[in-house]
Amino acid sequence: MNRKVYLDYSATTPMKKEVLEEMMPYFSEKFGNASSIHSFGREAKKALDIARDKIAKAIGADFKEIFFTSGGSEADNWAIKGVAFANRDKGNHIITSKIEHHAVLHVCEYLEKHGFEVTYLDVDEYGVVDLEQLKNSITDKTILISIMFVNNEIGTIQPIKEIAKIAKERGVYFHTDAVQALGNVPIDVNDLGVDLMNFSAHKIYGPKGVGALYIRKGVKIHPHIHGGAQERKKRAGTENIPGIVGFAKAVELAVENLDSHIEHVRKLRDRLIDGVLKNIDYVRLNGHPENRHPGNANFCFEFIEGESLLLSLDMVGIAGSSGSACTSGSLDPSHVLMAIGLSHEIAHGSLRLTVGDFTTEEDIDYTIQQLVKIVDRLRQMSPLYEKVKGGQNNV
Amino acid sequence: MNRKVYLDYSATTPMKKEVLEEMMPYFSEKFGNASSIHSFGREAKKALDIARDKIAKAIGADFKEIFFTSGGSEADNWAIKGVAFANRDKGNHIITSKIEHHAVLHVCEYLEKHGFEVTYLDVDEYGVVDLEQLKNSITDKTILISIMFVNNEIGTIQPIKEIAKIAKERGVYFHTDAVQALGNVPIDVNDLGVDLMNFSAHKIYGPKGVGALYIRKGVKIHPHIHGGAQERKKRAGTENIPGIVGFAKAVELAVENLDSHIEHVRKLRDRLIDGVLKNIDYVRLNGHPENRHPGNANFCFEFIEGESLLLSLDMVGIAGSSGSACTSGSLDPSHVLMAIGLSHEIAHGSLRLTVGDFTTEEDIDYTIQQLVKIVDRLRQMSPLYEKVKGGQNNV
Amino acid sequence: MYNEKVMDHFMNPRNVGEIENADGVGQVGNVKCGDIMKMYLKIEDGVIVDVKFKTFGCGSAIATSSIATEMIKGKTVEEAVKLTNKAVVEALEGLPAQKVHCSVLAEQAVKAALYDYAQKNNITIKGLEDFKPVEDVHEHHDEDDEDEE
Ligand SMILES: Cc1ncc(COP(=O)(O)O)c(C=O)c1O
Ligand SMILES: Cc1ncc(COP(=O)(O)O)c(C=O)c1O
Ligand code: FES
Ligand code: FES
Repeated sequence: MNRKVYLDYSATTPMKKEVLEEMMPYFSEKFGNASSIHSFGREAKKALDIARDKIAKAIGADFKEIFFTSGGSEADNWAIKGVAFANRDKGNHIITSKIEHHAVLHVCEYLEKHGFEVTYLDVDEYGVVDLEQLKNSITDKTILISIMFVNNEIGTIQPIKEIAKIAKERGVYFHTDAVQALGNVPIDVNDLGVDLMNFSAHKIYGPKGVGALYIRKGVKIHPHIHGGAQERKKRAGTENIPGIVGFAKAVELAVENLDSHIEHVRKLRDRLIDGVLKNIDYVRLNGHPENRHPGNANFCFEFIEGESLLLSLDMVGIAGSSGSACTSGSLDPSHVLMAIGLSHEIAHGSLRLTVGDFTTEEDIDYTIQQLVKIVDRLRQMSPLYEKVKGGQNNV
Repeated sequence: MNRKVYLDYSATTPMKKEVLEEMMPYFSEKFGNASSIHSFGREAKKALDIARDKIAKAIGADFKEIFFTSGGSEADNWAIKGVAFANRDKGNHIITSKIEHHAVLHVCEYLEKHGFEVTYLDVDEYGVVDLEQLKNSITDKTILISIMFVNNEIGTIQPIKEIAKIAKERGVYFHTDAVQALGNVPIDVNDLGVDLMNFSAHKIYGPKGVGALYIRKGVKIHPHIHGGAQERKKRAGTENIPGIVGFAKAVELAVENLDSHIEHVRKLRDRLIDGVLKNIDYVRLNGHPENRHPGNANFCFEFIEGESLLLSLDMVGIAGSSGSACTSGSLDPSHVLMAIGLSHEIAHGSLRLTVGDFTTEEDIDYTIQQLVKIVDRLRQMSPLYEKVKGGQNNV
Repeated sequence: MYNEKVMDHFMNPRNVGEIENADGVGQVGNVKCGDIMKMYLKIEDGVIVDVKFKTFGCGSAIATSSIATEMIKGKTVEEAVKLTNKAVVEALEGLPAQKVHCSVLAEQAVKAALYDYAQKNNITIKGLEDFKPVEDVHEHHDEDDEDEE
């Protein structure tokens, strides 16, 4: 069995050819340190400026509002810790949601140990935050709201514009983790009205180890890495020029091809969802039926457990995920699925399949066909399924 | 004038062919997320494990003691803040030196604002820390000593083993910034007896945006980036597999070729120093005469100013630096040159030329020849030189 | 993450199913991970002549159930009671650290089925005197949380 079907584009993506081509000159020829004043340095600085400019333009931001980081997690950490500590004199209250990425949740838990109070907003059955609860949670101690744009597990898109409006009215900074949004929904920081927004290159066919934080001009935030004067003295460290150049190219491609990308992945994703729901019983689609990441499908298959499902898929060459990649080492059921009200048992049978630019119709059909077989095999082994189907499933 | 001579290897290095070759498969084919359990993820995880193992072996550390970061600055920040906050209950005193990299000094200044006390040790005229002063500075509040291995401006090598012994005797953690040491001096963490040590890939012909922190087993340190379970839950973020693989290859090459590298750069560096001292008056070699980075030459040319010297060199294709690249935006004279006792005036005329694996004899001879002309030209313009040489230099 | 032997028992589990009118049935569950394991024993003259299992669980849970059934089949009740999770892990040639608890589930499922057999037949089995048929197995082995904040 040599067929390989990658359906884990929300975990990471292969780099596009055009991205690598753009990066190549910066490894060994134009290799200067962007802080050096000689020609090698200026060449690097120029590439850096162009990249920053491209990314700024792509999201309607100003050149000076884009700060490069080593990825999405670092940017989440910076945004939240940086704003929290810089505005400690104004208050110590932060509002976030129960379905954030761990790079937000674990930072909030850390801050709780350091004198901050955090409200974790509930979400409805589709994973949408409750705007009334948000409004009622804001106090005069609230300094930051952090709500993700697109959820990485169930794909649900939040009403970012509305949240930004509420935050603005109450004079509270608003950060949104847009790691899964970039390249999958249109983004304009001014139209949305957000104050901080972060991205990760490897989720949009760019290089791993690069990300960015958009910081609206005027936002009070602490520097993140102390040292050299890079990134306007807020994030020290020799700039990863090839990575940043590749990131900018990936953003450029993502924005240019946004419509065709969305159409492609949505069509295949819907084919997958239809095929699964039609051919398998006792399965539930998680996340919002319409307002969701165009490539995301998240199912719960009752009576079976996620890891054995993933392993079985892997044995036939299909790569999926149960929740986010970074928690796959953990035994707890997904905090996102718990937050939308699923029971432990059901949450355990979750499978995230995310479609991307290189996915084909054949990939989808093969996946549906294999899933039917695997789910059946695992259910035959399950003591839970037994109860439902009664004696008829005995061997 | 098309000749290009790069003599700024301490700022950054071009990536070696072998390094890029090693990285290539991980951009678009073996692109998995190392946290995913499917075959793409396992392939990435394997590459990550092998890389970690190579680097651990190269410095005599254990696999579990190597933590990847986005570079040298991040690792400095982590080491110092991480140990400081994790050991706050034991004490609030940190000892470092006046000639550390800004990624150490600015972190210490930050900590001073947050309840810590920092002693900045003096250095002698060669840039060596005073071990007696170190011993006398340790109190029962001291929790960390951070002294760099090899200075990035003047190349001086510190007595790391002696410092480690003192730290150990007094039960204080010892961190050393080894960014300039790796690949230029032999390193064995157990022989040296250090507790924390950090590196940066782009200084040793590896990729930009990757580094590592060695943390001896048992050292109490806070996690640095909260989020996913990567890097033993201490440094979240999807791992930069191509970068880490390239870093490991660069380390492997550096360790394998250590002797020939040292011989090559030392020979050329000495030729440069001899040529400059023989052909130019009123010039001073900074740093330790013997115990120094094999590729480092750092001069002060009296009566002229560093930036005009650099610009003039750049006009003839020679890339040098005045101090560290990341402070080139600054107007202050180098803190390192001030610490070794130079006057403002003299410190201002500093030039760092660092030789690397791709430097040739012709590069050196060309540089000496150009330097003679440039120094002469600038001195002819200098009112300070005028005074020394009397009327004979007037136009 | 799993070795070949584990994957073999996961993909081709031995003795899956149920036994009608089993002489002993045991079901255990693990609260932390939510996995459930059910064992059926056919016992003649104190010897386990047949064994089947059903498991709702991870790859390791399925593999440990499978190998555990192989290890006790044909054994006497007294021998089967001595099955330890350690022996199960060894038979599988190792499990990842965070998955060792799954083997505890297998040991407990066997014991629960034997306990059920003892109850039904009003006998006591040496080594099972203190056994409590709990549905929740708590044992957990977390790898390296040494010095977390
Ligand atoms: C001694 C020393 N420490 C730290 C750094 C920072 O490393 P990086 O540029 O990888 O952040 C450098 C170089 O810039 C250095 O020379
Ligand atoms: C929503 C979200 N935020 C943050 C991250 C972290 O990004 P990175 O892996 O680049 O650190 C991810 C992906 O892992 C994500 O999906
Ligand atoms: S006169 Fe140019 S830096 Fe001061
Ligand atoms: S994870 Fe709990 S039984 Fe395997």
